[in-house]
Amino acid sequence: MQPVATTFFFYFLSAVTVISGIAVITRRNPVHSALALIVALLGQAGLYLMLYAPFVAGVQIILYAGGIMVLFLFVIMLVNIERAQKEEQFNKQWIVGIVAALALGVLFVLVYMKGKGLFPQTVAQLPEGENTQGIAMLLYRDYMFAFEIASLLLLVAIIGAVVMAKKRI
Amino acid sequence: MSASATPLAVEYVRILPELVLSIFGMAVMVLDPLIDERRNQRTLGNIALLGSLAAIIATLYQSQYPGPGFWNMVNVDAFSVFFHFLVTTVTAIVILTSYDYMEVQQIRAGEYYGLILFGAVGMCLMSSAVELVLIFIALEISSISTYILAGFRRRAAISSEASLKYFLLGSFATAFFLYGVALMFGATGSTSISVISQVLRSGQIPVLAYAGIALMFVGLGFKVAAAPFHIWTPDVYEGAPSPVVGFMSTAPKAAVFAVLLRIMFEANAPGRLWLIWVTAALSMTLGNIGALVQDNVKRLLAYSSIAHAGYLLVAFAALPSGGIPAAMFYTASYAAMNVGAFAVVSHFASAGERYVTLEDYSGLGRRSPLLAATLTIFLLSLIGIPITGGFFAKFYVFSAALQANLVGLVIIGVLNSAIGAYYYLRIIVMMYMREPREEAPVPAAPIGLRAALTLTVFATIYLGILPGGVLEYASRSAAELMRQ
Amino acid sequence: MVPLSYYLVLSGILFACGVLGFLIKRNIITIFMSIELMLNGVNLSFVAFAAQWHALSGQVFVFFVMVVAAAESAVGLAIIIAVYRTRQTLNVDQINLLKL
Amino acid sequence: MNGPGLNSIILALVTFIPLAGALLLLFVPQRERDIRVFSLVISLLAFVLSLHLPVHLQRAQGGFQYEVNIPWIPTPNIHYHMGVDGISSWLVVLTTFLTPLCVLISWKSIRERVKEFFILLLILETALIGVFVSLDLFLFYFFWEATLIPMALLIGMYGHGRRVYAAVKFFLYTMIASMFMLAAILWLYAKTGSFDFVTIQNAVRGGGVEGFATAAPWLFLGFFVAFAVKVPLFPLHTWLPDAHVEAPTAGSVLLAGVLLKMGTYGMLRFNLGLFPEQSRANAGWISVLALIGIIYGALVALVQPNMKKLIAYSSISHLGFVVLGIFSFTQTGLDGATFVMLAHGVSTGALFMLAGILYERRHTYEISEFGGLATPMPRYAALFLFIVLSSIGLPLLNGFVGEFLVLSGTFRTSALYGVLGATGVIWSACYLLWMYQRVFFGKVTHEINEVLPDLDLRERITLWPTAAAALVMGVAPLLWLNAIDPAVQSTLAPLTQMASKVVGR
Amino acid sequence: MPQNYVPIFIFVALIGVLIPVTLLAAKLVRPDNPNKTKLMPYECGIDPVDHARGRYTVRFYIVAILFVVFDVETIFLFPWAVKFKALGVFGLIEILIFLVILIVGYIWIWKKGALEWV
Repeated sequence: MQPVATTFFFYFLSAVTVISGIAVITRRNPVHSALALIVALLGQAGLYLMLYAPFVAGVQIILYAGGIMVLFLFVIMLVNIERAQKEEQFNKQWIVGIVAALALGVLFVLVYMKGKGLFPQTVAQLPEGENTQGIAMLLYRDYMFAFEIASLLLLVAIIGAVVMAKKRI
Repeated sequence: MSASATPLAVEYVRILPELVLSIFGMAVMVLDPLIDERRNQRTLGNIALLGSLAAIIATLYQSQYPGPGFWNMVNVDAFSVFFHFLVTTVTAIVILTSYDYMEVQQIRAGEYYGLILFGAVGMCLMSSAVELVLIFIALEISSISTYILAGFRRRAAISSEASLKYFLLGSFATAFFLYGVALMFGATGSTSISVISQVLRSGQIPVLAYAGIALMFVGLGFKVAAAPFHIWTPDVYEGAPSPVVGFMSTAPKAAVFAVLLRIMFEANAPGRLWLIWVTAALSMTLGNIGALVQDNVKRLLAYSSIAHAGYLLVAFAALPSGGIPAAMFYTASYAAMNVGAFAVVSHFASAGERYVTLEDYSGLGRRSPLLAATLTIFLLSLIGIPITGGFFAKFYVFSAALQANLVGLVIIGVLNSAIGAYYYLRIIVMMYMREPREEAPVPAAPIGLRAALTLTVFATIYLGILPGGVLEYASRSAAELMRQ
Repeated sequence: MVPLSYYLVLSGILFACGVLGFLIKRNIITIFMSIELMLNGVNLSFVAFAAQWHALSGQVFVFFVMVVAAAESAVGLAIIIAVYRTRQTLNVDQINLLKL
Repeated sequence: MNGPGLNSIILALVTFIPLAGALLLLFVPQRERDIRVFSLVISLLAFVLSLHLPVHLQRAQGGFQYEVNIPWIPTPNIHYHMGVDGISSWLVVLTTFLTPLCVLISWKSIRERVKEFFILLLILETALIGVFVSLDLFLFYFFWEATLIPMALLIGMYGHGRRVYAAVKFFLYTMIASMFMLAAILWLYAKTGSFDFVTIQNAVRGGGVEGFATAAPWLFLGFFVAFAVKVPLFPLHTWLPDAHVEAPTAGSVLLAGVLLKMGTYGMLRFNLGLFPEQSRANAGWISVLALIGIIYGALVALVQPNMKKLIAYSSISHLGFVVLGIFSFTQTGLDGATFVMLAHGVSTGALFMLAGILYERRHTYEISEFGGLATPMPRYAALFLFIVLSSIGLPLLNGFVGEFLVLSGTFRTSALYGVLGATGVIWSACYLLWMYQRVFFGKVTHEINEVLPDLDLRERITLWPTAAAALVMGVAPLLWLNAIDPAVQSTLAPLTQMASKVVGR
Repeated sequence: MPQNYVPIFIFVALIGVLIPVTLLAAKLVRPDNPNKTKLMPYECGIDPVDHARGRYTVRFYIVAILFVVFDVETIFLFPWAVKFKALGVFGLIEILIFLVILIVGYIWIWKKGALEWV
């Protein structure tokens, strides 16, 4: 059975992601850009689902949208944004920004044109039944050392955050 | 290496230094709130020092069991043992210098030592990891710990500003590095360097690999402060506490260069010559010109570290047989002289890092002759005067480049090191040939600093007089690296 | 079915958006958000390549990238608060004590 | 290697005794008298030992003697290779001869930081001797750089007025020029695989070095620029007057007496030794530069109000003679050049000592400040006249022998250069005698000059050896020329064959 | 697009429709004539001295960080829970090490006093 209208979902989700991505940059109020970012993250989670990566989509929603964006909103609340809004939004180097974005765009278009023949046209079916199980076996077997070191990374993050945030330690 | 479920006992030995460092780091961290106020600094410092010495011993012990570990994530060979030894010794020296820096600046924090040890774990791991995932996480650990360490002088506004700038540009660079890894993964289908090098050596190199390498180089270029991405270095080196700058300018730079060596040479990265040629020439010239106009010693040393990153990159442009040992020798000798120089700077700066400008250094030859003499030795080594390690480092790099007949690059390098002599000389002139501005004698060097300085001076002079041994070891590890 | 290269183009656009935001925005938190946007672009291309090579290792890598991004944002926002406490502003151009 | 025992270790002894002395000085207690006596003893010991070199030198044997060759660093295969031939043995003796005199001359003039002064002086002596004895290109470059730091510090810490400017200028001029020499040495090492002068010379002569023909002009220039700055040749000489005026007396004596000879020695040994056909090709414009140096130096010296600057410009013009002699590629020319090197070292060293003595009394070098000094200081005036005559080139004194040989050599290659060079002798007579007349003859112009004390015992002891050396070198030059002649013969050998090939005679 | 996600999409679509409709409907229906006094925030009679959005203290932020870090920790547990039988004892040791390291972090925070709600 051929899935009903996947291309529609792809265009819908990528449109959502790209528009909210641009909104993140252009909005004056940091809260608005934070919300736009959350929408972009959710759109991206949908794209992961389309690429047969349900576990990663789940983690994206829980961790990114749920964790990091909460942190962002907390910090935005902490910093009074009235003064921030009155200040001029774009600093002077917007020419540099445009040039850099164009350069990157040209690079990606070049890569895309050259690499066209490289990729199979359609995305092969992948049994996403045991996706998480597959990742689990990989994560706790082949990448075991990276997993242990990640705990150390979290420890450093805790220390760093508390040391910098508290007034007097 | 076991295909079975659990790794063999010998594989735990292959990550022994990292284990020792993290255990000691955690011990220091947990003990900090438990011990009472006053004695806390000294005891934590001692524990941290003990940890780094234990790590050095662990490295030596580990060097007898070369081979891959943990499903080919980590590979211990002469190359990684060299960098392990370098990083752990630099950590030990930095801990020695920051004993008294802490008391003088009244920064009361046990986490300082914990973060240095955790940073050292990240850097050691970077040199022995052969899997891009592990390299990425190790890079992150070392960067995050250096971001926090950079902002440790909490009362000074420029310190938190320095850590902010370092953080923003650092994570920007990590994103580029990641995008490079993604494209490399797309081109070769795996993230382990040995598989990548097989794919790249075998068939026609996919076009994605070129873009991947370029982006990875951009990302790592930020971390190593090579030219087009060096804007953050002067500000961060000025704002951060001096021992941290000594740590930041040598250990992570050496580890990132180890990763670059593996990626560029072991993975036989395609089309790398013009990329490195441009970056090396740019960073040498910008570093030197920038340093000419500085009057703050820390900013001056920041620009000089950009210039030295340029000299190091010259070794990358050379052939692997000559280039790798030259680069390894350069990181070792640069680490010795730079840590020493910043140790002396941290002592002269005294409370609140007041005396940092060139004028404050006038007449130092008279006020504290011993420290001024050691700083002169480090500066002479940075210039590249024969009996010091700096000379042989530049010598090997330039002769390696000459063998790959990159004559243009060598000429730029030679000219730059000539210009470089001028701004190092200004400090020596200030110290010896100017009258001291205020007569207050500089406090005598405490035990910790004295030990650190003797170590670094010995290393600089040893590399200057008998460099044969170290270079021999480096070329053996280079041969090993290239055989895979 | 949607060809894989479309995903790559999308991730390229997201990455370019992030870079643009990083360079032109003035408020530090928005700069930090554009870095998160860049990381998302990278994750998308990783998952796309993982699907193409049928290798789950790509998805594990994405998982680690997210973990690191979380740790980094925790630390980054702590630094932003430390800067805010000393300087009362989050405007990048005014934080210029460390000029040449 | 001629004979075991003393001969094999004599070079190591002579080079490193001053260094050992300097290190021992660190532990000598701070009393100034002991420091001065100790350094005097050390430098005299080095002098006595260095006398052994020319005495036991086998005249017949052309090559390097007392050779020591120990591998030092395996990887870029650097050897601790030292050896001496006729020319460099006498230059070593010149260095060890001048250093005790420097110690004596700065007995009273150096007041504070005495220990550092003598440590720097002894380290400088080691570096200078090292330059003349080392046969391994790397070792040569190492000592060449090592002379920079003590000399710069001496000028910078103990000089007068604008000493920092002069020290920095001195350091940078030499440092940047020697970078080119380093590049040339690197190239040679990259192609021949060794640093040893002898092996490189054979490889070059054998023609085995690939790509040598194309790179030779650049390599020649690389070496030549570094030596030209040291000589100093005309366009690159601006650092010398500043360095001399600001340097302390002992510093100027060593600077003029020995450091300048490092440049000419380098040209003789490396430029001629490694690139015979290049030196012949470039001989034209180099001789022109030397001639300009002679005449320009003399003319500028004529108008100098400051005595020390006058002597500095005189040494520029005398060194012009040396370069002229070297690039005349004739046996007599090269003999003369080496002899002028030795003679100039003795007489200009003495001139700077005399100026220093005057500075100790009146703390100024301005000639206008002095007038009619002959009446209060007769002995000083007599000695001053003797040295002036020797540096002008009065027959029976050392100046004449050297200049005569150089001019006769230059005449043989091209008469025009010979004539122009000869005018240099006249010019030197003019400015030195005119200066002497203004300072010593006539009645005493300033009243405080009347009461100036004459030479005391210590000053006499420092000056008499130089006067005696000047006389002996003038009367019996063969003592020196017998050693110099065979060495010059071996350096000239490739040039003469090449010349015969070219000219066919 | 695998079919078994269709229910999720229907759910999302429903939310997307329901919330804006309810808000819009209320807005259209209620009377709306604002004047200055009505818009002032009600502070039981005392006139307000500062704008509504007062500054949060840092304590909230520290709790937020710890939430994120331990959130990541639970996500690491999630795949382990799915396959812990296949991973066996070795998997258990792995997770224990992971948890011990983070508990060390927790003890440090606790002793540091970051959790006090002073």
